[in-house]
Order: sequence, then structure tokens, then C-alpha cells
Amino acid sequence: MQVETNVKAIHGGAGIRTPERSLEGIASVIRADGTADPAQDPRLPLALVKKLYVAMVRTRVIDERLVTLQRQGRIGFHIGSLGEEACILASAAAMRDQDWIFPCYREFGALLWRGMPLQAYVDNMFGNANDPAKGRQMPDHYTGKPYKFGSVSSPIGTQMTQAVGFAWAAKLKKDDLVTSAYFGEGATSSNEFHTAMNFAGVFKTPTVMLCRNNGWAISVPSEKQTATRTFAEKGVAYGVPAVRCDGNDVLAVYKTARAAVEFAAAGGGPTLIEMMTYRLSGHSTSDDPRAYRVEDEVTHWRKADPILRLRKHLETLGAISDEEDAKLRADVDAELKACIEVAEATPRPALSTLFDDVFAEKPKYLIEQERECLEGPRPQAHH
Amino acid sequence: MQVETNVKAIHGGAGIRTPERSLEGIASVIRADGTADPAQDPRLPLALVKKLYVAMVRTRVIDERLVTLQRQGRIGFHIGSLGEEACILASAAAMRDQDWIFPCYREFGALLWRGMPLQAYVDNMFGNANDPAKGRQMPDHYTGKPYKFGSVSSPIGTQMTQAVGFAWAAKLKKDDLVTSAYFGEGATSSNEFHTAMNFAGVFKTPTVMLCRNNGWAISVPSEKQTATRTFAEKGVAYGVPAVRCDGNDVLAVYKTARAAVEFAAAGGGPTLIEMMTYRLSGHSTSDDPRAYRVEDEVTHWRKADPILRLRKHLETLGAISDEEDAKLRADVDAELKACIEVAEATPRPALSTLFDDVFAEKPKYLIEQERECLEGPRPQAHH
Amino acid sequence: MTEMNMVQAINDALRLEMRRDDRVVVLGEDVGKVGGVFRVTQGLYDEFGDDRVIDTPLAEGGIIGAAIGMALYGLRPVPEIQFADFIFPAFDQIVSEAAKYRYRSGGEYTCPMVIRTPVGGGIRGGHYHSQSPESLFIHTAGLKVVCPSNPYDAKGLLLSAIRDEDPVLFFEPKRVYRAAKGEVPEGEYTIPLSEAKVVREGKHVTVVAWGAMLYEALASAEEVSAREGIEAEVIDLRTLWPLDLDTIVESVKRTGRVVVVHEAPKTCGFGAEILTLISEKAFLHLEAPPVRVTGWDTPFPYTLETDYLPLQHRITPALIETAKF
Amino acid sequence: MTEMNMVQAINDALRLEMRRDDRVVVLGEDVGKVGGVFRVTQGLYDEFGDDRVIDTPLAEGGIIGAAIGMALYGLRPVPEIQFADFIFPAFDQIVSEAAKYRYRSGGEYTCPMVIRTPVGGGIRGGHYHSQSPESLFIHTAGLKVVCPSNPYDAKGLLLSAIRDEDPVLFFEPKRVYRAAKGEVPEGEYTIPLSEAKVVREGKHVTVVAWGAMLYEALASAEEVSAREGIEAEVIDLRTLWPLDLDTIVESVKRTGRVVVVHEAPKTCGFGAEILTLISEKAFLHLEAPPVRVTGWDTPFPYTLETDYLPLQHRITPALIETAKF
Ligand SMILES: Cc1ncc(C[n+]2csc(CCOP(=O)(O)OP(=O)(O)O)c2C)c(N)n1
Ligand SMILES: Cc1ncc(C[n+]2csc(CCOP(=O)(O)OP(=O)(O)O)c2C)c(N)n1
Ligand SMILES: [Mg+2]
Ligand SMILES: [Mg+2]
Repeated sequence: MQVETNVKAIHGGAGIRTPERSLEGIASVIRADGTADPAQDPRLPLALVKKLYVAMVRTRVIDERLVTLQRQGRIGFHIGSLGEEACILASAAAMRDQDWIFPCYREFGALLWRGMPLQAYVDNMFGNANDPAKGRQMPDHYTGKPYKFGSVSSPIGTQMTQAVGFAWAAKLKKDDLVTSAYFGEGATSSNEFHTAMNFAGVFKTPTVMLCRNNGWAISVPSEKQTATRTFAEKGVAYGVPAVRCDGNDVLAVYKTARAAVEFAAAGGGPTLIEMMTYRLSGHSTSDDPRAYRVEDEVTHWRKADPILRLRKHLETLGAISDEEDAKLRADVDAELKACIEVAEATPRPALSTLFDDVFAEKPKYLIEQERECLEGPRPQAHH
Repeated sequence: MQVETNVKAIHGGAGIRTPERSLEGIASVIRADGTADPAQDPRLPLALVKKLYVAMVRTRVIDERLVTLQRQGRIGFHIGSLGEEACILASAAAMRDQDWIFPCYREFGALLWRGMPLQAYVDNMFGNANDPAKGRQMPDHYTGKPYKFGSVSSPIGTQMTQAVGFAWAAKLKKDDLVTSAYFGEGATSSNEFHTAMNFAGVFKTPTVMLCRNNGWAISVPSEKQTATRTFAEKGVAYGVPAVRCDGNDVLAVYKTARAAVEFAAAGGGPTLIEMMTYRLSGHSTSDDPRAYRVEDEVTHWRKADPILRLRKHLETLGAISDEEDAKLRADVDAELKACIEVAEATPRPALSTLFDDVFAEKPKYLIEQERECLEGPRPQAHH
Repeated sequence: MTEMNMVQAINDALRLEMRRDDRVVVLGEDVGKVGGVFRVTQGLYDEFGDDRVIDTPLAEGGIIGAAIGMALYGLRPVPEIQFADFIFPAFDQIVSEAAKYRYRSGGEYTCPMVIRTPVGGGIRGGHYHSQSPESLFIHTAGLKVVCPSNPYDAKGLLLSAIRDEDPVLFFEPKRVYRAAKGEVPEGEYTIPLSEAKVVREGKHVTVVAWGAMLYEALASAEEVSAREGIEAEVIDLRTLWPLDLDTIVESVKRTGRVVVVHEAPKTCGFGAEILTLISEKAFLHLEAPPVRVTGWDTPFPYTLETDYLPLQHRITPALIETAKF
Repeated sequence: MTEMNMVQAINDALRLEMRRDDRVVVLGEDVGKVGGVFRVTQGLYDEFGDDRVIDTPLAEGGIIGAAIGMALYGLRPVPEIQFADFIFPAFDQIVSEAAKYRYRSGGEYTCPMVIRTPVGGGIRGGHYHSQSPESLFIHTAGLKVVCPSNPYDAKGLLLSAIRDEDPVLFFEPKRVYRAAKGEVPEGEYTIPLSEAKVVREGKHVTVVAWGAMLYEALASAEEVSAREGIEAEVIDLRTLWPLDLDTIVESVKRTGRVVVVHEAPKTCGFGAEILTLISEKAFLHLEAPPVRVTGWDTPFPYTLETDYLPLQHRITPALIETAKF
């Protein structure tokens, strides 16, 4: 019977700690020598591929600088996407202009791709008066409605069900849009994955479920998260088509995500995509991964760096040079440096903003609390 | 790829509203003519089969009387198992003496099978002073720890995760026991199904997940609950072996459940069993199913009544007679009548019990509230 | 004007608003063909179809999480939770997401939705078909909480709630779903989510109540008036949060005495907040200790339900004691 | 005696009890090899192995639901929720199941377990790494709630909690996880889950606090003593529920004045309950309106965190006003 054979296949699997094993039988496009496999190549315009490369490098450079900034105590926290840039940028690029993105918390690269000015993102990192989130949330809890991009919240998984509801609403309104939701493989264990997938399947919502399988949920390895060999298999429980792709291969991610977007836009409903990648950094600046994982594993994945991979591909096309690369990084550095200077010089949000936006209209009791706060003494510096 | 083929197979499915279709390719034992398919027959001792028949008829008769009792306003509520007796009794019988059963709310038949005196169950239906639950919960929210049987609560699904935790604890203690959890197909949409199945899969707990697919979740048909063709398929998402069986065929249910119990006891881990059956009555005495389902469907399933089915089988074995049947029903009637008389004559729980068992020791504030209540005026009768 | 019970009035409000505003959708368990287990959404499925009156899978978290997504898109979802006791699987989406969306996004996103759910005891529902969890939501910044006591208010408050720009918990006192009848205007009308109502005037003691317990409070008020000549002023909150504190304080300043009645357990119930606010605003006017008549600090019982609930027999002595203190 | 911080004291209590009682198991996200994101369970995995120190999948409902099953079996699970803000996916299992098991089963089943979780602000955690949801659990009949302020209490209270026969929420004030240091006895000792502690004596005003805010209350007490000669009596609740009301009332009867301090939002916070209980028990002794100094009724902010929290700068004026009222 269908189910039983499946289960056997799963029990046959030996977990995915060995990356080779995990990528077995998964569509890649960019080959070891940097050339694109003609059988798989989505044949994107070179300009788009270049644009993706630039965005990935930009994301990488910003990530690295922000970690330094945190170490220097100039920002409180950063959670980045080191090694996951292909998943994030290519899947964002695959969305159409009218489509909406519901982020997890590693997708600032997608937000910048969607057009948020770097200054606004950096203001969020400082939680200053110009932060679109008004300094109310931790760094990297950005909000990007003008860019058809959601509002980050920490509780794992909640964005998935909301992305399904948003897409469902659009479908009811015959509005041609697709939503995507980003989440890590650990989040597949959450209540939200279950309800999001089930509702998406039952109501055939135009939603692309983007699972970044980066091997770790903080210190918990992906094989401790589920007894299945893959996370894509979970689509079966919901009647939702599911595929895996090489998450460090920009062209493979774009091709897979684009197909899912078109499938959804054509009324086919949701797709679950498991993007096989790796979290090269700690979980966040609060985490030291040496406490729980071996260096070899990291080394292995460093070699599979999606940026090196794409760069090699561009080289085979003669579309990148060291000078260009150096300039690109220098430009991002300069741009970022300028933004940081502005952000650091920007004051913190006005005290009164503490009481805004709880409701559309401020109720009397909040007006009283605001007055009490504004007229009251200020905290000592040492706090 | 595994997953994709699967998904195709699923999308091929046309929903399970037509019972014939839904049972296609599912192991049954008792054939139309009442004989057991030799290829499938678990060859149970006749005494056990007879015992199951008696228990099923007993359950049926009690169900019918309790509905009448509720109509007469003598009990407040009843939620029964009309048509689901084979699922419930055969799966309970398949558990070993040391195994624990975590009920949903339709399994009073399993509780009686496990040895709870009928009087105790009837006392629960009246919520009187002798109710093991001390009249604190609605009727049919029984508790059966002495019988290695759980405590019913209304929130859908919670018992599944607890059954997994209980089995997990036993496994950690190298204690040879298996747990089973009953739930309806609607409950597969709950958060609890997801976490229970995932934890069971990851920690390989000795748990048998018993899904009674009775076609309905109150007024919601099973095909609106999921986009999959079957509920068994959901096992794939958790690496949990899953099977479907003819839920109105006592021998098929026993055989399937017993195999799962032995698999679990042998260290194989959990199994999900989808038992195909049908809720012949309304959801509960509060529900009138004519508002949402067609009579034909019910008529069809009446013909598939698990008791008629088993009776026919016993006839082919010359192991049942009309006299026997009549006496059996008459005996249950008499026994039940007596229990009801006792239960109705039993006073309600003492007022002070209201304040017991909130904690092991009654804190001061509860002693004060108890005094206030006991010394205070009593409610008017009309309330 | 036609006489309606609360079920009919709520149904009427939903129907009118769904006709007026095609952004309004109803979703939940059994809300479709069968019209809900209390028949509150009856007939809506036939009139508006399964695109706007949606039977969902059995998952409260999915119902609310999806409704939030719909609200972000621009719809006005009105999800139903079959019993307030079953709202907890959706608790994370309500308190972590719906309540905080406007604030955490700097005002970019809003989450206008009305979560309808039957609340309270009186139907012999035991532990899980009787609870009153309002204080959990009142404690959560960003949520409005409504609990009407009669058909007229139910309709007007629900129309306001659906038109409100923020998430609203709309608790429907199931004990009086059918028992509470009254004249209800045919067309639309709204009642602001900010005004309590003095339903009985009196000078000796103020009684604050809402939902089904309002009728018990009123019965006690009549009883003590007849028996003891004590005149209780009874206030029906209607909207629990934001609280119409002015109306309460104005009354307490006159009576100097106050009794709050609610079904939820006493400890950390809304009564504690109301009484503390009163002592913050009118301490020097208090001539007697503020009193709570509430459910006991136990789970909600089945057989002893009427001994658990703060009914007339418990309110009356509290009124007399407080008035005579 | 050795000096420890709270992280070390809690770790020590877990280690001692796991050695003494093999029914004790620890489970949660990242509690294993890495020893928890705050390193509270560090070293336990190495000593007791992955059968008793268990990394679970990312599902709080699974952690608590499974722990309940373990407790029903007879183990003593000590599940960890990584941050109190993430307890809501498990809310249904806690309030509908763990809290009600003993009662609903007529005493047949019990659910002894300790849910450990870091609580409160002060680490620049914003909305979702800072909240103090204690009142939601205090409102739920059947749960005990503990919140120690120092290493000595943390160890003694945790040992009592694990040996308690009922479910306990054990909130750990992360702001002082490492900042609060003190002498802690090597071996086992227990502190009953029923006794508050007067940590500073005074005759002018009573201050009730717990967890991290205790230190702010004490700082204010010293400040007003030095500046105004006002002597505040400071009570550390230690166990929030059941509440040691006698100690509070005894104090308030002497001082006639009371201020409660907590981080959670004001509305329907535990402060409202404490003050209402005081006015129920000691109304005639109150010489000033009871006062709350709490978090504002907004979500928990990031940049303006110190303006949100009820720190010394806000407690001091409250003490002076109340003392001078
Ligand atoms: C409900 C909830 N529980 C726990 C956490 C703490 N937490 C933050 S990220 C994380 C791991 C997530 O892993 P994964 O889903 O794989 O995403 P990744 O970080 O690897 O991208 C955990 C446990 C949380 N934020 N929310
Ligand atoms: C969390 C929760 N939500 C809703 C309900 C109300 N309810 C009780 S039974 C039921 C349908 C259950 O259907 P299914 O799981 O198929 O079990 P069946 O009744 O068919 O045996 C619902 C919605 C509940 N008890 N708990
Ligand atoms: Mg991950
Ligand atoms: Mg069913």
C-alpha cells in the first residue's frame, strides 16, 4: 500500500547529517565546474543572474559587518543568513511584483531585494526614531508593508498560517497574487506548520511554503526534528505537492520556486519546497555553535558556499572579474558605513511613541499612562 | 521522486464520500456471506469472538437506552458510539493487560471492556456522589485509572500527546507497556495530532494511534478535513507506519491493532491506524444530523452495521441463535435498568467536594471559600 | 422593531454587515450548512455561499491564524470559536500576533477582526463548555473585549466590533442566548465600544456586572429593594475593555459602595482589576470594602454548577452586607 | 556554602534532585548538549545522558503534552520553555489539562511537573523575549506559580517544586540570572511553596515585589530612607500562588500603606489581585490608596525598555507619595 512502502523508504534513510547523502537525487543546475547543466538550466537572463549575485554579496557583506557591530556593542543583536543567501534571494526573486512575502527572521536580503532602502533596515537594527517598527522590536524584526513584505515576529511558525490566510483572502477576491512563507526546518514541528499546510491543502491557497533546511534549529540537528528522511515528505500529509532543491544553487532555487509560484498563480494551490542549505554562522550573535557541532561539518559546507558557487558559474560565462567583485564589496561597505553613521546619529524614538499604535485610537487609560510616563522621572543611565 | 508520485496518487483520489471507494484495497476479514476470508482470518478463539460480540451488543443497547434517558431529561447529555463498536471494542481487546488506553469520548465500551462496573459508568452519566469523577465533568467524561484507562477531557486531541508521553516514560523505564490513543478523523487537524505523531516518530514511542474515521466531525464531512485521500497517509509526515482497516469488521480491526501493539512492544515504535467506520447517530444528543447529511448515506452504512456483520459471521459458525441474542439484550436491559435506579437514587456529590482535589492539599484561600460556600445560602431550585 | 433573542440578533447583525460590506467573511467549525452548534450563523451559508461562510478543519489556531492573514489582506474576518473553552489552541495567534500587529509594525499593519465565541456557564457544560476567560484577553495589550447581555446591545455592539480597526473578542453569554429577548430595530445601528450602561438606578450600592450575570444582579437588586429598601445601582459593562471607568467611578462616588459580579474564578479575574481601578480613582469615597461575587477558584463543575456560579442567592447577601457596612 | 549565581543554583538543584530521584527528567529545546540557551541545564546531559536530559523537536505543546503523559505515568518531568513568551503554543495543555487533571478525574490522576521558564525584561529582548505572563496562570485554578529573586531561594524553591504533587510554573527572572549572586548551601534543602519573605523591615509603607523587580524595590526603599526618612517594608513573594497573604496583611495592618511592583502590564496583572485581597482583608487599616507600579499597558518595547519597566525611578516617587498621603 502507498503509505507502507513510503514508510519503508523513510526508515531506510539514515538521517541527513552527511550532506552528500542528503542531496542525492536532488535537482541542481550549477555543476562542480561552474557550468549550468543544460538539462536543468532555467536559462535566466544574465542580467538577472548578475543582479542576484550582487544582492547575495551585498547580503553577505552586510551580515559580516553587523556581526562586528554587535561584537562592538553598537547594536544589541543580529540574526543573519550566512550561507543561506541563495535560498533567500533566489526564492524572493522568483516571486512576481504583486506577490507577498511572509518572512521568518533571516530574510533581510529578501527585504532589500524588494526595495527597502538600506538606511531603513539599518535604522531597524538600531531601533532608532526612523526605524519603520519605531524601535519597538529587537533588531532584525523588520516590517515591510510598502514592499509587500510582512512583519517579523519571534514566535516560531505563526507567519505560515498568516501567509495561507492572506493568500486565501486574495483567492476569494479573485486577486491574482501568491504568498510565500519562509521558515526553518525546525519550524516544521510547530503547530503552525500543521495548520498552515492543512488549510493550504484544503482550500488550495496560492502559497509557496519555503523551508530553509539549514541543518540546525539552534543546537538541535535536523535529524532530531523528525523521523522522516526529508522534510519535503511532510507535504504528503496535506495533499500538498512537495519538492526538494539544492538550496545553495541559485538557479535551482529560482527554477523550483518560480515553478511553484506559477503553479499557484494558475490555481494549482500550494507547494512545499525544502531548500537544502546550511547555517554557516551561529544561530544568532547570542549563540556559539562550537558548543554543539563539529568544525568538519562547517568546513564541508563552506566549500559549498552559494556565493562561491554562483561566482564560479559567472566566471564560466566570463561575467565577473576580481575587480568587479572587489568594487562591489567596497561599494556595499561604503553604503553601509554611511547608513550606520546616520543611524547612530539618529535619536531614539520619542518617549510618547511608547503609547501609540496599541489601538487605532488611544483609549483614555493609555492617555493617562502616557501623561504619567512623560511627566514622571527618567530612568538612571545605568539601567 | 517519492513525494511527488505520492502527491499525484493523492490528487487522483476523489474524496471518500462514497464508502465503497473508500474501502477499496483495504483489508477486511469477514466477507459478505459472513465467512472469514481464510487469507486474512486472524483465527481468534471463538470464545474471544463471542466475548467481543457480547460487548458490542451491550455497548449498543446501553447507547440506545442512554439516548432515551437524555430525551426524557433524566441525564443531561450522551455521546455514544453507534456504528463504531467494532473499532472501539476490537482495538481495546487487542491491547494487553499491562497496556494503557487514552480515550477520546466515544469509548465507554472500551472502559467497560477493561472492567469498570456498569454502575460506576452510569453514576458518571448522572454525575452523582458515586461518580468516580465526583460529578465534576459532563456525562461520558469518565476516568478509569484502576482499569489502565485515561480521563476524558473535551478539548480535542490533547490525549494523543499525553498517550505518547506516557508510552515514552514507560520506554525510558524499560517498562513493557504500550499505550493507545483514540481520536476522530477531525482531530487529525488539531495541533495535538501533529506534535503527538512527531514526538512518537522521533522518540519511537510504543503508541498505537487509533483514528476512528467515522466520516464526520459534527457537521463537517471528512473530505473537508484534509486534501489527502486517506488519513493514514498522514503517517508519512512523521515516519510513522500507517495502515487502514475496515473499521466495521471486528476481525480486521483486532488483527490490525494487535499487529501494531506487538510491533510497539517489540520496540518498533508507533503505528497510525485509520479505522474506516461511520457515525450512525448524531454527534451527540445535542446534535440533529438531518441538518447536514443525507439519509441515503446513513442507510448505506446501516447495512454495514458492525454488529450485524459479526452476527452473520457467528451464524456461519453456528455460534449464535435468536434466543441467545434476545436474552443477551434482555440481560443488558435489566442490568442497566437496575444501575439507573441506583444512580438516580444516589444523592449528588457533597457540596464540600467542590473544593477538593484542586491541589493535593487545600490551600488556606480555598478553605475560606469552602467555608463561605457551605455557610452561605443555597441557590433557588429554579436555577 | 421585532422581538428577537440574542441568537437572532447576532445573526441579524452578521447578515446585515455581510450584505453591506463584502470584506466580511465568517469562518469556523460547523458555521456553514448547519449554522453553528448554537445556530448563530444559520442561513448565512445559503445567502452568502461557502466563499464567505466557511467550514474549516478542526483547528482553532488555523481559524485565527488564517483570519489574521485575511485581516492583513484587507478583509474583515469574523471567526467563530465553538466554545470559549476551546480558544486556547489559538491563544498564541491571538496574544502574540493579532494583539501586537499594529504596535510591532509601527502601525504599518492592522488586524481588524472579531472573534465570536459563546462564553460562561448555565448549560450544564462542566469543565469545558462553561468557562469565562475574559481576563486573559483583557490583560493582553491590543485587544478589545465585548460581552453583551441582551439582543439590542448584541446587535449594535457586534456591528461596531466588525467596523472597528482593531481585534475584538466578542463573548456571547450562552446561558441567555435564547432566554434574553427584546425589541431590536430592523436596520443597522451601532453602540460604541466604550460605554457601559446604568440599567437600574440606586443610591445605596453600585453593582457592576455583564453578560448572563447581569440578570442575577438585577434580580438581587429587586430582592434587596423589596426586602430591605436597599436601592442598588446596576451597571452593565457591555464592553469590558476598554472599560467605561467614568460611569463606574461616578456611581461609586455617589454610593460609596461597590460589588462586582462575574462567573470566572475570583483570583486574577476582571473583578480584581475593576475594584483596584475604583480604589485608585475613588479611594476616599469608599465607605465599605469593595466586594467580589464570583466563581470559586476551582475548575468549573458539572453537578454543582449552580453552587459554583455567582447567582442571586450569593449576590443578595453581598449587597445587604455592603450596603449596611 | 559557595557563592553562586541563579543559573548555577538552579543547575545545582536539578543535578541534586536528578541524582536523588531517578523519576526526574528534563526536556525541552536545546536543553541537552548545549545546556539551554541560558546554560541552566549545562552538564546535566553529560552526567545523566539523553534518556533524562532530552532535546525535543520545536514544539512547546509537545514538550508539555508529553511531560503530562510522563507525569501521569509516575515520572517527575521538568520541562523547560525557552522563554516564557513562547509558552503559548502549550497553553491549552497547561490550562485545560495539567491544571485540571486531579480535579476532573476525582483525584484519580495527578500531574506533578515543574515548567521552568525564563521570565521578564532587562535583556533588551523586545516584544517576545521579555514578557511576564504570571497572572494568566494564577487565574487558572490548579496551578502553583513560583518566581525566586536570588540563588538561595531559587534552589530551595525548585527542590520543593519538583517534590510537589501538583503542576508548578517556575519563572526564572532572566535579568538577574547572573547578576544575583549569593551564598548557597552545598546539599539539599527546601523552601515551602507558601512563604513570602520580609527582606527589609519598615513601618511607613509596605512594598510587595518578586523576581528581578525586588532589587528595584529595595533600591527605592534605601533611597527614600536616605532622602526622606521613609522606612519601607519590602516583601519578596517568592511563591506567587498560593499567595502568603498573611505576611502581607500583617505588614499592611502596621503600615496602612501598600505599593505592588511588577513588570507585567498593569491591567489584570497580579498586582490587581494582591491589592484587592488586601482591601478585602484590611480595608479599615488602609490609610492611603493601594498603588501599583507596573509595566505600561502596551506590548513590551525594545529601545524604550527602561522607560517601560517599573524601575527605581518610578518606584521611589510612588513610595514617597503613598507614605505621605
Ligand atoms: C514558539 C517558539 N519557540 C521557541 C523559540 C526559540 N527559537 C528561536 S529560533 C529557534 C530555532 C529555529 O530553527 P529553524 O526553524 O530550523 O530555523 P533557523 O533558525 O534554523 O533558520 C528557536 C527554538 C521561538 N522563537 N518560538
Ligand atoms: C479544541 C476543540 N475544538 C472544538 C471542539 C468541539 N468539538 C467537539 S467534538 C468535535 C468534532 C470531532 O470530530 P472527530 O475528531 O472526527 O471525532 P468524532 O466526534 O467524529 O468521533 C468538535 C468540533 C472541542 N471539543 N475541542
Ligand atoms: Mg534550521
Ligand atoms: Mg469523526
